[in-house]
Amino acid sequence: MRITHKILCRIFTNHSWKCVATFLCIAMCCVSASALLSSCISNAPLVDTAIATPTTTTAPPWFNSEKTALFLWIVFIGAAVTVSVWLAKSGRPIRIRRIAALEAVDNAVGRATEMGRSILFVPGIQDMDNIQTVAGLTMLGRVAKTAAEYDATIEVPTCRSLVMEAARDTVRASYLSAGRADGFSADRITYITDDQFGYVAHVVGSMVREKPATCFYMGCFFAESLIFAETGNAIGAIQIAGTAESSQLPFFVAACDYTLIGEEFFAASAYLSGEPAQLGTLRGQDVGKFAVVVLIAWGVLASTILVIAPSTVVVGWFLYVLQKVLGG
Amino acid sequence: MKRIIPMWIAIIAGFAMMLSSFVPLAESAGEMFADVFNVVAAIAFVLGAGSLAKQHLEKLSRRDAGWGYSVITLGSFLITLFIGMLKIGIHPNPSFPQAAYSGSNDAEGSAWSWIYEYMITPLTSTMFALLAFFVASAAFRAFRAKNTEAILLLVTAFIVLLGRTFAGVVLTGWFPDWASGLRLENLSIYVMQVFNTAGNRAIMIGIALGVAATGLRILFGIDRSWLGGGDA
Amino acid sequence: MSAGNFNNTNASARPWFERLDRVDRRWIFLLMFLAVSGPILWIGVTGKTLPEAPTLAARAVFQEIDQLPARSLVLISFDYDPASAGELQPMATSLVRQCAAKNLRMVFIALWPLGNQVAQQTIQDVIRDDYPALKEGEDFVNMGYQAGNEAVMKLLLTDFAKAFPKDSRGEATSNIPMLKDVKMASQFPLLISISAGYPGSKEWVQYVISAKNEEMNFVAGCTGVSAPQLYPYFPQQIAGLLGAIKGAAEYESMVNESLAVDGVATAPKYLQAQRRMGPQLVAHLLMVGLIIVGNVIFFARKRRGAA
Amino acid sequence: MTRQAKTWLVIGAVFVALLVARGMIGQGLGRVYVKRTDVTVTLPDTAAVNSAAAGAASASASASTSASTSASTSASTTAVSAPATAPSITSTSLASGTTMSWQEWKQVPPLEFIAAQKANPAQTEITMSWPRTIGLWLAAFFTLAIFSFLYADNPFYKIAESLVVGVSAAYWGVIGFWDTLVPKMFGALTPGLVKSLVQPSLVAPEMLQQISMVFALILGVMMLWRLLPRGGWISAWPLAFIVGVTAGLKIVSHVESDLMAQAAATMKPLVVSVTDASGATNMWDSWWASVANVLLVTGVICCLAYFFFSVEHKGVVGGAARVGIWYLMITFGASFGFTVMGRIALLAARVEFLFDDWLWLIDPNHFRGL
Repeated sequence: MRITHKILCRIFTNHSWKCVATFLCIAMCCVSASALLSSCISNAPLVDTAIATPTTTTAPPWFNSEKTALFLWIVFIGAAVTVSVWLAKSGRPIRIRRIAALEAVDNAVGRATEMGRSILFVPGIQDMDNIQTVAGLTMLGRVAKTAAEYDATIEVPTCRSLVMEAARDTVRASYLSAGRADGFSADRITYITDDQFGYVAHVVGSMVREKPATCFYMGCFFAESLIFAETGNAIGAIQIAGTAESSQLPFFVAACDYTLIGEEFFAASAYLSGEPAQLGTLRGQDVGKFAVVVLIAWGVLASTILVIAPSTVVVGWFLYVLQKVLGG
Repeated sequence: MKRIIPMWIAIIAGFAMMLSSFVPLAESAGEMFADVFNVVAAIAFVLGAGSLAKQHLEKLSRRDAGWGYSVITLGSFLITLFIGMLKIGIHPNPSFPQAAYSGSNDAEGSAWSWIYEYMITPLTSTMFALLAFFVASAAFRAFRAKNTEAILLLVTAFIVLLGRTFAGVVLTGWFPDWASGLRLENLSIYVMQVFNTAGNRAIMIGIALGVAATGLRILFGIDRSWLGGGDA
Repeated sequence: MSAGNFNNTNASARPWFERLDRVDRRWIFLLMFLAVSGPILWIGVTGKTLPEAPTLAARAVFQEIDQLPARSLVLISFDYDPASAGELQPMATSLVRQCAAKNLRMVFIALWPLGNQVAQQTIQDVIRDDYPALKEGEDFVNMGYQAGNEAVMKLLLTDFAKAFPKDSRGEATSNIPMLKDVKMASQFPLLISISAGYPGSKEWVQYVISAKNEEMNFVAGCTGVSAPQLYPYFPQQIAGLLGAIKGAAEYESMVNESLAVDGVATAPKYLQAQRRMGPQLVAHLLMVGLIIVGNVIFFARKRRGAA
Repeated sequence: MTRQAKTWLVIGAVFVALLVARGMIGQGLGRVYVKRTDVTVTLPDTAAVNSAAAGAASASASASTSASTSASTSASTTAVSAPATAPSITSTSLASGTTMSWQEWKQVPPLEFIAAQKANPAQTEITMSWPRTIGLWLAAFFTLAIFSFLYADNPFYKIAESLVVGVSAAYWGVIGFWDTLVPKMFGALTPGLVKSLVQPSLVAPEMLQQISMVFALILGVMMLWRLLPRGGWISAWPLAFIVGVTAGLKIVSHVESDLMAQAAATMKPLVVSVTDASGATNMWDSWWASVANVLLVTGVICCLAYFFFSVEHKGVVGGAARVGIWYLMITFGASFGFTVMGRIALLAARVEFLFDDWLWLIDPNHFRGL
């Protein structure tokens, strides 16, 4: 097992990474081309699929041709991320714009040490099957490492048993990698209750009593966002929040010092790590975004021309974009 | 080794799940996982309960300040658990009287529904209701016209707040028909359908890409901080 | 000029706007409490409510239900818990009332663990109390709660009985008369979801409605906080939308008007939403007032700072 | 004592005085009435094997019937006397065809009690329920205790907090057991047991379901391994599995529903012509619809520009990003305004509980015929 791992790690970390990435890209392109081809054959004139009668040939059991576009998108994003990571690893400098909220993390942790108070980290109120919780925990890993280096205590009340266990593993390893294994105490990472407002009652109660110097809210939040943020504000804590729940963003924006909005939240862990490979994934995200912008512009243009002068070619283009590239 | 195996479990499971979405035969894998996850989470409750009991028992044995509150927490936890797990005082379902535990805990008049109605409901919904106070203080403090962004935030909030009550009708209801689009209630819907839709769409597209990149970082083994720390 | 400059000065020596700016937030809390409790007392004693002018989204909900032929099947999902009942219960009550009055066959489901209880309560308040002729199993049935969130929704599309193998009484789905011919969700011409978050209306759109938009119509009722995310789907995927208590009040007034009997006052339980619009109005005005005061302070301070 | 503290003391005193005055005058407050109904069921033939239930249940029923003849019957009989008897349900076996009966208490408005008393002062069908009345007062106490947190942290809030943590943690544990573990896991692995004890209508599990539940059980046991002194590291495996699967699933679902669907929905024509009923183009509406589309498309693209990480926010991108922030702020303002509405409704519901159910100050539902 160890040998296999070593080989794979070597592939992922050394120069042979380039070969693997190239191979992956070629493989992905081949697969997507064949998938596209098969979908083209199965419902031949591309443009007229909407009115064409469904063909009687059944889809191959190994691939759902209705999801070709989705598959291509994932392959595209995967390839964009892979190539960006490859470029980053091969030493090409990556410039990432400043994200104020993340620049503030070190200071916020340092402030807690100076004041001799604790740091509160709330990893959201959802379970491990929510990707925001996973993103929150990766962020916890970074914050806990900084806290271990600064010798600050970090309290993590959790709303789910599994999150508690995962958070304990994460923080333990962070202390270990910071060389302060002795500073770790599992008792600071506790399970409170699965109930949303039971959890809130406890967390705000202990906030008022223990007055943490810094509060992090990173994960999936619902109504409790403002209760936390206002209580934190009342006790004068520095507050940094991050969530992808767009309904809660206004409250964090209004009541916290710094807020990571949507995508920034997912980028946080990579940004803080400073590792080229991780920063490379951010570039990959940007490539995806650029593609979306171009597609939207294309679609808008096509549909506008369609309204002004309905010409067959443009109709064809427009339908092609919608049906094939966006699966609409 | 302790870190390598989990990493590969995650990588294999993740790619398998991703591919399963495209294979017609395996499309229900996601649903099956939801079931498996719910069961694992329910079993893991034992760990949460253990942590809860441990923290409060420790407080109790150390006679920490406020240990009396720990007694309340532990006592109410154990009593509720006892009543609920054993379905204390629950009659069998009239359709299946032969099955002793066929009755539902929620039956009116049971001890369980008493706990629900007179403890959980008032406590949690009052906690929820505190938000009404906090929105007021947050609006007072944070909605100040410091710069363009803040002005936009507060003007929009203003329009929606007024447009969603009778006050909007009183203030702008007299606008003539050709200017009905400027009536507060219509303006607030216009804001919702145009600006709010645009903002939310962009946030959603960004989140989708963020989720994809985060997922790929995990599945490529680039980000291992969820396993704790940086490198294995 | 920062607030910190005033730390050492005597409280009474501070200019008025500084004192107002540093007002203890507890006074704001008290104002909010009075703004809500005053109108409740007043409306509770006098029984008067404010008139409602239904907006497009609420009218659409009414029409969607109104246009269905009698005995149509309606799937009603209770995706909220008692914590959000203050906001959603009035619309749930009115929705069930309109369906019952139209003699539609209602199938209740819950994707939130506590949704079953609120569904049960609504059935009691509306169907059993006011439409006692409707029979459980033939005219309406409560399938109770199923764990699994979106997974349940997807399963509903292919196999109803597998998603909900039994109803809340414990009766197997195959034995329920009204569900005999129901194989999948798309056989319901109308889906109603009353939701407070995840899983809720947004997931219904993503997993069910986007796949079956031709066969099924969808109307949603939601809390204020989730309304902004649902407006983008209106009116394409969501045919009608009730946003928060305001939407509930508009819809409630329409249902009441359509079912009004001359000389008989509407039962007070069907006026819940309209009663709640009173405190809503005063509290919103308070919020607006607070924002204005906050800005007056801001500008007064800016002028003083510049002077 | 500061001036402010004194003011609050006065405000508090006024509230207490009003409360006391309320208790002295009027037709009382904070009572819950219940109506008794008798439930009788006949055991089916097949029941004789393992059930049980009947003997004990009828015992409990008879206990409550005898109690109901005395003056203060209430739901307490079900809630309190039944616990003592319910566990004994298991051992008695009985002949088929036996009936079992018990009583249920349903809450009724005070109006019904007054009417029933008027008709027959000696009736025992509708009575005041002590447990529920006490519950109501407790609920009022908890409501006020949580509200008291707005003033400052205090012992009442701490009591409420400790209680809600303990009760709700157990509550969700129980829900997890009865609603997830029993039907899903035990229902798949030990269907006979579940069928006979809990859910006679259980559908026989499929093979695949059983395999997945065995797998879930193994993962669950691995999780619990942590509690043992050695080998706790193995609990990282199920966690890794969950994280991996979540990542895999969410990539696909987010790209599908958020990225593709939202991008496709944004491809709107910048010029729209709206025709009215007669078929003529309505210039005014067309203009507005076109403006809306232009604003929408611009907004989405500008907001996306804001999210670019690898490009400095300068020049064209910077300008677009700035407009993007404006859009985001408008979005947040609108969300805030909408949410306020819901939050106030929640507070109104709690205040109604205090004024209506507890203090009987108002009677919007005509439960007391005020």
